[in-house]
Amino acid sequence: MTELVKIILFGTLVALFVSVNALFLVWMERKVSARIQLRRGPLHVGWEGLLQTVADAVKLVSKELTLPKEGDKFLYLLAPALVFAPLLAAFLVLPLGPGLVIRDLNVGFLFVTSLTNITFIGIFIAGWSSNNKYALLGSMRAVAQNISYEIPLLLSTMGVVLIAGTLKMSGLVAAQEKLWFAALQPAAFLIFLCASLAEANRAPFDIPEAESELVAGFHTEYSGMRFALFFLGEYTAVFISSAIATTLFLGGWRGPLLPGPVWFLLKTYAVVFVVMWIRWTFPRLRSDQLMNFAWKVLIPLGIANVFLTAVVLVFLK
Amino acid sequence: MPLAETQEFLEKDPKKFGVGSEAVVSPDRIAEVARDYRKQNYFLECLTAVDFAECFEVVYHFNRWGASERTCVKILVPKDVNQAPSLASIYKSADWFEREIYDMFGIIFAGHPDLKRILLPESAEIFPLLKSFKGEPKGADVVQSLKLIEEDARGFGARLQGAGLEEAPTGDYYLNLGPQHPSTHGVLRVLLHLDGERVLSGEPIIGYSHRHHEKMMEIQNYLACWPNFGRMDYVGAMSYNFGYALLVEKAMGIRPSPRVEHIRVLTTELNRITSHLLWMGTFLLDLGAFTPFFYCFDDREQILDILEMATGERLTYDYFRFGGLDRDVPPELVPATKAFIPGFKKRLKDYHGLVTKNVIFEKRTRGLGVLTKDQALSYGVTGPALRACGVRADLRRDEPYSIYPALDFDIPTAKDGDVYSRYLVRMKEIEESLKIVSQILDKIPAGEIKTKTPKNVPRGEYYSAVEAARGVFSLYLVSDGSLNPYRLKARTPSFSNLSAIVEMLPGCLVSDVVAVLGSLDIVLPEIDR
Amino acid sequence: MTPGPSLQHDPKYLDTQSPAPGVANLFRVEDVLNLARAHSLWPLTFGLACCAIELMAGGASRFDLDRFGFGVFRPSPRQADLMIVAGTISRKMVPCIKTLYDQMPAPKYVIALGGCATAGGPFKYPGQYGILEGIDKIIPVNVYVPGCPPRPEALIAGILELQKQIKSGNAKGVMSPAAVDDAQDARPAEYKNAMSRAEHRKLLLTPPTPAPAAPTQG
Amino acid sequence: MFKYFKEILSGFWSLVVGMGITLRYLTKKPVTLIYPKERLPIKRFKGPIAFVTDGKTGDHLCIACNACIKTCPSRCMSLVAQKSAVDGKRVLTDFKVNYMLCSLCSLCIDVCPTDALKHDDPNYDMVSLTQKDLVMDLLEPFRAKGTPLTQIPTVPAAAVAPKPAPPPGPA
Repeated sequence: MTELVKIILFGTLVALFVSVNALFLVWMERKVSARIQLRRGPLHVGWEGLLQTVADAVKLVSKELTLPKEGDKFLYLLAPALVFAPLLAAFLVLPLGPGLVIRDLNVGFLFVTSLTNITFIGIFIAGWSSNNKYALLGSMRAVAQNISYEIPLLLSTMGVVLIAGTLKMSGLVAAQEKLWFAALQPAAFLIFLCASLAEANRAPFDIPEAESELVAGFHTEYSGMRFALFFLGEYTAVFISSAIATTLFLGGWRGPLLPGPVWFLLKTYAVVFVVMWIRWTFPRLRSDQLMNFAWKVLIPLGIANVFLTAVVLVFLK
Repeated sequence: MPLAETQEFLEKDPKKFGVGSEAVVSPDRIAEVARDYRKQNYFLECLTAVDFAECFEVVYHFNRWGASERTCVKILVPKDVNQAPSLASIYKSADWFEREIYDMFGIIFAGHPDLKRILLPESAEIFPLLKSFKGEPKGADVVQSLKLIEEDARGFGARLQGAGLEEAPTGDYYLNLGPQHPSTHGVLRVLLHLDGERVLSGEPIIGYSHRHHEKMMEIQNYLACWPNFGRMDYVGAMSYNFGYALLVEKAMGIRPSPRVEHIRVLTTELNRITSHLLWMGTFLLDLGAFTPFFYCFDDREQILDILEMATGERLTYDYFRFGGLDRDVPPELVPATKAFIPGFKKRLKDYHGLVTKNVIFEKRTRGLGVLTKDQALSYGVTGPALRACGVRADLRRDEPYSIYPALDFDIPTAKDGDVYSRYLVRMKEIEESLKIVSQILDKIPAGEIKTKTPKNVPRGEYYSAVEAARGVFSLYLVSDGSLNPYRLKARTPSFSNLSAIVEMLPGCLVSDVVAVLGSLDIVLPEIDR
Repeated sequence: MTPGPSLQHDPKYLDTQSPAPGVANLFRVEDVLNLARAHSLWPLTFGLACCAIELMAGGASRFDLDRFGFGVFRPSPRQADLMIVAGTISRKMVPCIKTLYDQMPAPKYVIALGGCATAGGPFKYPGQYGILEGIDKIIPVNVYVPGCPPRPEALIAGILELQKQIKSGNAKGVMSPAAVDDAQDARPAEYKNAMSRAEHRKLLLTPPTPAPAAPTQG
Repeated sequence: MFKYFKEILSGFWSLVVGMGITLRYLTKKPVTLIYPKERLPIKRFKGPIAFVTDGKTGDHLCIACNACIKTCPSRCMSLVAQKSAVDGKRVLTDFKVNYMLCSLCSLCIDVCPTDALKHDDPNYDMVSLTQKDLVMDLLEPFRAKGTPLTQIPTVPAAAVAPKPAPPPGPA
């Protein structure tokens, strides 16, 4: 019984956090981009435009929902949920603070990466079922990209896992008591950052929804709330990737003075800021260059990193 | 074939008429003449037609890169024959020019690969530039347009089938880029034949922004044509003002005062910078970099402030007048410009750091959309796109007008002819224009800004060309001595530049299509007129 | 857009003609929704001619449409709320605009930016063959922003006007199939007749050339 | 091998440089104009066409000579003049500018013999909910003020109004 209450409680909390967090992130993104671009960004709706994204969300809910006549309706309706649900589940294992984790699985890290990676199935289904050439092109790109970048993503973390000797998220945090893994494994950190950008379809790797090429990519045909779910999904994915980066490389919730969850959120938002900063600085890569980058740069470097780490660990023993 | 032996051969004064000689050849020999010119590295600058009572005159203007040596060759097409030989196999640029003439006059070009409407919808039944076309009855536009909604929808499917373009089960397919697409810079439609993401061929379909400039100018007096030149190429409108002013001033034989000349060059060069900045911003937007767009627009706003001081407008300038200007510049313009320049130079450095040297940008643009010199000649490509192929051709030097000969500036070139070269050339052109601006600022003499001018242009045929931001903008005027132009053809640079994209697209990916399209710097209303 | 412009009644195309969503017809809820809609107008990335540049300038740093929440330009009509018709509507483009409008989900709003989109602008003359004289002939328009081109400030003022309209709950666009009576004595167009080429050549080549007309102010 | 790493490093460095530039801009002051609150000082912008007000009489300067109407490229102006019942001179009774068609080219201002027209600079951000509001009556402010010129009685049978030429026949 208590178990059920706990599940419902945590479920509601996570859902609430996800929505508020996504709204905040969208606002933050718009503010950061605006300041980089010498603008003010949202300003007139609420204090500094804080309510802007709320207005956007309410509006999106109230919009008409369109349905492509020749598309696969069942899959079309399923896709947004398929993108969003795994991301919600990923919150299960994020260690927000000492002992503050819903389920500290002993394969926690594998669990979270595998969950974030299956979102591309939802993206592919969205593109396929829309019966739109731009959407299909976008979803094809998403599949190619996700399959390629899963490898460097996992490779880059292998070094960390080797040092920590555990896949448990709390164990990974605990292993960074003295030194962050970002300092021990700088190359791995950069590779992870690149790969997680690609996994979350963020610029400069945002080719599945490349606005200037594919109109709106895989969600070209989605309107209203369904589109909002993709939007929500994108920002939640960014948050989760940043949270993983924090846990793995930046010492998780560890920090002086402030309580754990605060440190955790601070660090995560700092990573999110970097992600945004990258987005608003660079042009987009081309799809074949994206693959080249993964296979010819990230994967060899990742393998080299794992190899070096292993050698050093053997010698230290 | 020596032209001097042909009928009606005339030596003309290039300073007044814009052409060195003029000749009429018989239609069956024009291909021979054109082949001759092609061998001597002339390009087909302009091809147009004029409707006379007894025949059509099809007018060819050939010109050379480097010091201009323009010649005009005409053929006479009797109304009952209504057919002329096509030059599309000799000059690729003739392809679109001939389609335009067919569209506007109904002249059939024998041997043309694909003679169909280019600017008007395919269901149109009119040939608007014929003198016998006296306009459509009032209210026709709504009915016509609503009819078009149905026809165009049906027409598209029919055209796919008619041209054998059905989607085959082999995996290749067709994709419409535009007319509403974030990266077509307006309302261009590119029909892409794709295999996966690889482009097999691409065909630009234009005319979605056709605004009947040429017919409009025929029914207006010379003065009333000014707004048209502010709106043809709204991004670099000052050069278009310049072109029209030069044409009419040459024909009337008037010279503006030095003050006017200086202000004209000053505003034109500032406008050229804004045009290049706008191009750069939108081009990078196509490549997925958002932020440079905002920096470019920030700089552009500052220049627009200066131009607004002078002209009172931000975009569609109607600033020049025959022999003068609309209004004088205020005294605060010079200090404002001087204050702007140092900050802008710093900003240019940031652009180089943010874009030019960026590894992603280089990878995306190097070796992409290569245009060879020969293709450029054949397609009549001009402007920065041509200079990126390594050709030092710029009418400000080759056919000096106004005070350009007295100014010190370079013509930047690059050698690869790819997207990156085009970017580099434009960036350097911004610096050169800035150089011109800073030279003029201190030297604007005092003087009158208005001149008394005659109301009409003496009977004759005049040609005038200027270097606009996108390439050679030229005007061909047939005057019958009355208050209105009899025929005023605007040869716009992007029209020819865009037609060359057919050569650059095959083998690209969809992402590259956008980059190539962006690198050409097209302005749709200028192409469609 | 998928292949080619399509018809609103094309049975094969996407169904866009469903009525406005019946999420809630309660008075208060509708008010809240309108408030949200008014502050979150996402325009369609879509430019036709000159005015589109001023539209871009409106989105750029100095004027920054994003301050009001109007800066989210969506390239897909499915996600847009506001169609800013910026520029001259050529007849070839009419079907595309109509299709785009139909593809936008309700509630949707239209701003006619500039003289051309309002009534044909400087390109209107008696007997013109190329343009549509005002977008309100095919789709309902909420706000007209005149000017050639209007300044970005005028665009912002236009959107703010639309915002007011939406908040008050009656953002009904107007269609005016018939043009407003323009000038009382619109000058007729002086269409010329074809001149004889032989005569033209003769006059051209015979000296002396005709004397220039009396000078006037240019 | 060396080249491979060099390329990666130089590429990486170029990205760092780019991020440095955007970070620098992040700390700069935005250039945004908070428009409805702040306005640019507009002095020479061409706003809609309006009548110049004579400093002495407070009246307009139009003599109804039709020069602007003949010149206007967009055919957006129209005027009606009637004979004065007092001295038989032409009196302006109606002057309309269809702002929807105007291209703001200032040609009418150029040709005006009495300099009666000007650009209404501050009125640059007008918007309208209907088309009718955009056909602007230039005499309206003078009528409202009741200036002398608007009060001259006129001969009702407006014989002097320019006759519209017959419309062109259909092609």
